[in-house]
Amino acid sequence: MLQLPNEMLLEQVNNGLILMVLGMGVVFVFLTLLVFSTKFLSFFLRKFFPESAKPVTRPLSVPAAAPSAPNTAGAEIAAAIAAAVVRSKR
Amino acid sequence: MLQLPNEMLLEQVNNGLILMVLGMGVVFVFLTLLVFSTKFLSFFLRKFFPESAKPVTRPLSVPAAAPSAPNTAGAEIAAAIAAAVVRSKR
Amino acid sequence: MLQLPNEMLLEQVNNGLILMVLGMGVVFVFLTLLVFSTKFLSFFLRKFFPESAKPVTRPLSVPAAAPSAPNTAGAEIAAAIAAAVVRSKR
Amino acid sequence: MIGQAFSQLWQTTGLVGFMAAGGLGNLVMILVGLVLLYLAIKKGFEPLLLIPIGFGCILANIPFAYIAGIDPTSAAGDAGFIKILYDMGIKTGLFPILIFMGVGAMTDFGPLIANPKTLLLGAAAQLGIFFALIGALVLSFLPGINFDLHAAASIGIIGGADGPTAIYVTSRLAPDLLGSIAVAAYSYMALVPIIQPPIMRLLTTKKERLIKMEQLRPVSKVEKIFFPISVLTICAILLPSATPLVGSLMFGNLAKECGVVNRLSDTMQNALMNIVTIFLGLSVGSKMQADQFLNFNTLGILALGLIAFAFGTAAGVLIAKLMNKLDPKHPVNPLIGSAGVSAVPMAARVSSKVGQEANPHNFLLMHAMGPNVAGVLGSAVAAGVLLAVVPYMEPLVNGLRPALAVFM
Amino acid sequence: MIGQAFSQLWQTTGLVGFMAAGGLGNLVMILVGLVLLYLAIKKGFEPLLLIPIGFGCILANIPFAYIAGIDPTSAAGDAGFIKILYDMGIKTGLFPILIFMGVGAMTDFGPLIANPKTLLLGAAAQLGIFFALIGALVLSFLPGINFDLHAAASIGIIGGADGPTAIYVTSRLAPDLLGSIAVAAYSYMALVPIIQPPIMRLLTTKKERLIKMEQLRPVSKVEKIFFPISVLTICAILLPSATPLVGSLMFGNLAKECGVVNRLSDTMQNALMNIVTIFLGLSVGSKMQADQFLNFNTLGILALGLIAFAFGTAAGVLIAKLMNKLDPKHPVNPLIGSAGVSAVPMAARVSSKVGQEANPHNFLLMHAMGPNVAGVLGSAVAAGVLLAVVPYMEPLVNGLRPALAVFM
Amino acid sequence: MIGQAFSQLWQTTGLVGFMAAGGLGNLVMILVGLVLLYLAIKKGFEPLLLIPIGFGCILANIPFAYIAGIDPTSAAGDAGFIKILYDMGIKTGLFPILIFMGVGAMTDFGPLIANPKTLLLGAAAQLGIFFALIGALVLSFLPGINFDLHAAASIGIIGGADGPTAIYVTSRLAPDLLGSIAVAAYSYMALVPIIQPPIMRLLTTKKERLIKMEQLRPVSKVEKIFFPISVLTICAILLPSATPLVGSLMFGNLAKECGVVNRLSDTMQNALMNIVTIFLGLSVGSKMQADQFLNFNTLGILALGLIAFAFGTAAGVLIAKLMNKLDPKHPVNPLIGSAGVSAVPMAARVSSKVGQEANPHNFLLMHAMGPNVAGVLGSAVAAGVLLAVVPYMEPLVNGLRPALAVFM
Ligand code: NA
Ligand code: NA
Ligand code: NA
Repeated sequence: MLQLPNEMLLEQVNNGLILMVLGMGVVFVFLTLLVFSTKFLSFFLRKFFPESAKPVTRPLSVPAAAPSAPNTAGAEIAAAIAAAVVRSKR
Repeated sequence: MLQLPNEMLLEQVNNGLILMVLGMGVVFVFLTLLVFSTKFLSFFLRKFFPESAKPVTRPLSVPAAAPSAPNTAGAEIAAAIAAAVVRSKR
Repeated sequence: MLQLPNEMLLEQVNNGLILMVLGMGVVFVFLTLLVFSTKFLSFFLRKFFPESAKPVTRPLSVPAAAPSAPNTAGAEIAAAIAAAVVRSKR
Repeated sequence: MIGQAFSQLWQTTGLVGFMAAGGLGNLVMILVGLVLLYLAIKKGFEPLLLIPIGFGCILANIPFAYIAGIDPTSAAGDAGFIKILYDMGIKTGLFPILIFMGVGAMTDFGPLIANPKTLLLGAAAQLGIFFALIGALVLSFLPGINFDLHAAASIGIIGGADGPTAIYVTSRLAPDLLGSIAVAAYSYMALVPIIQPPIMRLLTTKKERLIKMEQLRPVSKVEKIFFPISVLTICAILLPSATPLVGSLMFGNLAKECGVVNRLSDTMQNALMNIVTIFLGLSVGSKMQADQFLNFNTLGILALGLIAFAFGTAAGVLIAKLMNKLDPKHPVNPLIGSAGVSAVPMAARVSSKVGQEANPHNFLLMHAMGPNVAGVLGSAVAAGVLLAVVPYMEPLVNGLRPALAVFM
Repeated sequence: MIGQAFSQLWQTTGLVGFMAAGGLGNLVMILVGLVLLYLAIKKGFEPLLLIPIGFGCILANIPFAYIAGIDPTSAAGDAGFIKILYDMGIKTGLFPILIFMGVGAMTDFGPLIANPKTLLLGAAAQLGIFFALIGALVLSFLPGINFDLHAAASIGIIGGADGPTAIYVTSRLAPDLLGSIAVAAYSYMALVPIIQPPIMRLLTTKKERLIKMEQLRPVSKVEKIFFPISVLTICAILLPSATPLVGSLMFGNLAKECGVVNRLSDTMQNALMNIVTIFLGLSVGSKMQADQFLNFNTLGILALGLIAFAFGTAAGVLIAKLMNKLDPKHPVNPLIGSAGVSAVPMAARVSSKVGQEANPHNFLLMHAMGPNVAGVLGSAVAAGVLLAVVPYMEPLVNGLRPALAVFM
Repeated sequence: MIGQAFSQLWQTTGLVGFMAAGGLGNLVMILVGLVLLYLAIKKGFEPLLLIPIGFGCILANIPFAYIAGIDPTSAAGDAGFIKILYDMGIKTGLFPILIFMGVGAMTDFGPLIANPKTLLLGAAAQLGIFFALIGALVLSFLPGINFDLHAAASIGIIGGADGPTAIYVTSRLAPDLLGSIAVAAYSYMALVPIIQPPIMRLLTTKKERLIKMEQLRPVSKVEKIFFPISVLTICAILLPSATPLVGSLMFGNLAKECGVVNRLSDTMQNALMNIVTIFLGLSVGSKMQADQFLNFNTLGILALGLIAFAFGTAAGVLIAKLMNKLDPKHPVNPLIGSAGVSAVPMAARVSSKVGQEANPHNFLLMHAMGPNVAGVLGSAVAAGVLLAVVPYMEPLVNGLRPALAVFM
């Protein structure tokens, strides 16, 4: 396998640095905007729909009810079983 | 957007009227045939398979067991839950 | 429909006989190898993983737990119901 | 360098996209998608379909995302995921057929078998389809509205009050109108409890609304098994063009009623149906693109859809009254006639509810299920006629169809 | 005008279609489809497959509906929905592979691991495959019947008594015969309780039928995990052409036995398998088109399928007797030999039932499950040989294959 | 004749195949596949993905089986079943999108809504992506390793610790590396409990690890319904290239939270997700072909993946410490910062476990779920930037990209 000439590799690293600045910049701008929009939305919704602000999740008291994503078997299966049991008991 | 000339539009309306006559005609012929075939079939089957004429559906007494189609959430979900519960209780 | 000339048909039968010899030969070689590999594997695994040799299947005592394949309705449905019930009881 | 890259990124933001030509239309369509989500979630309008449709509409209208199209900047011509789903199941007609299989596996034709003459109520209610069809052609005299026969037939089918049938016919005859027609169909189905009662009350007397019907006889299993086969037989003999729809409906129903393949009928009703519903909804929603949706044609479609529902309802009620004239010994409560428009099971519930307003002890629900499922068959038959005749009729206008493209 | 349109509609009715050339054949095939539905529903013959196959056959034979073909009158070349399913999963071989995954996830190889020598019974029973293959070639001497090597190999595989294997091989070697071969395979599997017992009784003595076998030892989880891997290893070394079938079977089995991906193995056995079964059945049934089904070849296939089952059964029983001669210390009840034909779990149940006729306290079911699942492996291996050698062998006949088309 | 046929069969055995050129590589890859199965089954490493991937790797490397390619000996150009699956869902990008829908339907954004500033932890942890990206470009100075910008971006995304995102990006930018990148991503996700704790302990003081956080406030249903819509809105405005990923995630989440389409969200989480997981795993595994996997690039990818995880973890922890400096009134336990890498819910559990080492009564799990799901969003956003900028950036290098092919 041949090797790329060094100036091209440097050019690539340069591009990589640009990507890092741009990428982390956008990630932070995006998620910061999301922080504010979420705060605003929560404020707004709790003000205008106070009746619906009944606790849907009781996070700390039910630590087992952790969200789960596809990259874990245990949690998913547990959740699935839990859901099945709940369903079957209705 | 240009406008179609009136004679073409009239031609189209004419075609539409033909479609209505044909369409309603076929719908009525089809469903009328089905009325007779269903009556005949029921007569025939109840005569020759009287043993199997045990009540499978008790329509009026179980009004909740309404058939459901995909264009309604409530009924389907209710049916699904009912089915799940029945299954889980077996 | 025309008929193939006899010499071709004979040629085909000849090919068929070759296929039979080859085919049954390979089937027997394959499954005989599998007999030995399974015996060896069982011997090896039971020697080195004796702790895991707890009875997972109790074949004769549970004759109803027959494996099932897609070409039978009854067994599958029974299995599915059994599984559903087991699940719902957990 | 970083400036160039930043400018490249900036050029593809939605901010720039919404400002560009057509961007405002996209913004409006995203709002329409949000309204659909609101109606589905808050008002309970057919949420199983309107949530995927609304979300598909939003995704399809995001500039530079090409979720429902082909990315023009990619060398490989990458198609967005909703375009892949659309090509897989709407263009080919596969998704509505699979939905119909599931509907068949969910439908109980028992009330229809017990009282077959209610089939005629389901026939009459199809009049709405053809009124709307002619209405569309008449509306085309207005400037700014142009519907050819293909479009008018697709609009008419809204009056079938049956989602998969409407989508199947439209995908075959006028795919450009898919978004507005599907939205109209599902919206009016959801609005059945509002649209139908005034018409029903207007056309019936208090005495008629009080009619008690004889209790339905029990229907045997063997009758239920033979029914789908006899429907398919008649359809094959009379109207092959309706057999894809009717055949898949009857396949699902036979799988349900025969009792020996419950695992298949369960799958048709659940896993398969849900998967297809998700894919179909997103795909249909993606056809709500600004340039095809934001025009007078869409307003026309919405108006005609309402006409279709109203006339279908009226025709069902009136024919029930006629049947009472002809056969006064076995009276039919005309309120169940309105259920003939389909919109299963909503329309049957409306019949029952209006009936109970007159007499709280009069249970019409099961009686109304007969015309209700008959309406599904009736719309499929009407669809078959349209699919068979319209493509042949259009070129009759002196080979006009290619020329029409200029005006549309 | 209305006359023209009415005549257009009339020209496409099934009435006209059934009268036209080929229409009678369609009618006969629809009756065949109805017979399949009858056998499935009333007689319980493999309903999970025969109901979709029968319905697919009916739909494919409706004139002018083009449900399993391309509509010649549509400008866009619209394909019917069963044709779409066929192209998606049968032409590509995907559906039988996915079914095999589900079968693997349902199969317990425990009895086989506990008593590996029963694998040889599953090997012997494949003789039926090759007997039927040669029988097909010999039958071709009769006028009106012509099977080339591809066709004969596909016919032979009926003797494998395993639906997905038969469909996979036939879709690769002789897709034209798919309908009749699949129907023969599933019908004879359903008929196993009628075909096998007389042969089993004929070839065994009362004393042999009374043989009690030692109780099977328990099999550990780790043995069950290693088994699919060792089967795949041997298959990869000896016969790569069988690895699509054997590999998907073993993937499903590993998913089941490893115990850590139960949600995947559940899906393989249920949602995925049911969806594929519906699609596969309809697609296979759609190959029962009059012009390809109503000929002497089909009669030949039905006769040869019976021969295949009978000889496979006999070979399984006889080799069991031979094993008893060679190893009298660990006697094998020869009745379990017949289970080597596959037809899981029907054939194993037949072994058990015939055994209990001789001694009601002799439980052979679990012993018969060994050769039964071995038969699945054996047929997959035989299929691999056919797939590897037949395409290469045919051109050996002096480049004859293209010419053969003339005669077929 | 029989000799010829036998020799034909012999020429296609795996024995011959493994001896031929490239056969040894296949053998090694099969062993790698077996190691993956071992890790998945015995060690519990992400079995839902690694079992299909490992099995796909084995099947794809069987000589002459062409399960993940096109059979060169077949006249019709038959494609193997894994190739069909790959073309259907990986090449098109459909499978990772559908998985993301299911993930959305499983994810509870409640903890994030209750404490939105934890979103910043999920932002910081994406630093690992860009460190690994630059690392890949720097590594290319070594002889034997060559990564262009497309490859480097795909490698970087391993640091996103999110399988579907990694597969989606790699399938779009560098499909040749799909096997090694997917394996690295899932392996390191499984190794999170080993990789993260030392880094977390190194960067925090005992006192910091003891920080107790305020209990999360309850979050209302309406907030949960509006959240996915607001995320999608911001994404559409700022970064349309991320909307396929973010949009499908939010569609699934809305289906879950709205509460009116539970049958759809159940299907997204179960039947549909499981089917797609099986197909995706086999397809991804099939890209582990010897000639593309057995080289120094793969070693480089494995090393860089580790770097990505380590730096992401560190960045998450450090920014949490910074936040405590800036806003000391609402202290954040820096241990939850590491959960920002995604790897849901493994990384959140690690935070909780390390926290309980310091104080067994300090329950961090729910607090860590906030940054954990924020990490999923963060990686999708980073992926959007890469997808938008990289294809445009490469040709900037003097139209170099075509020439690069010579060196790769
Ligand atoms: Na209707
Ligand atoms: Na077999
Ligand atoms: Na991440």
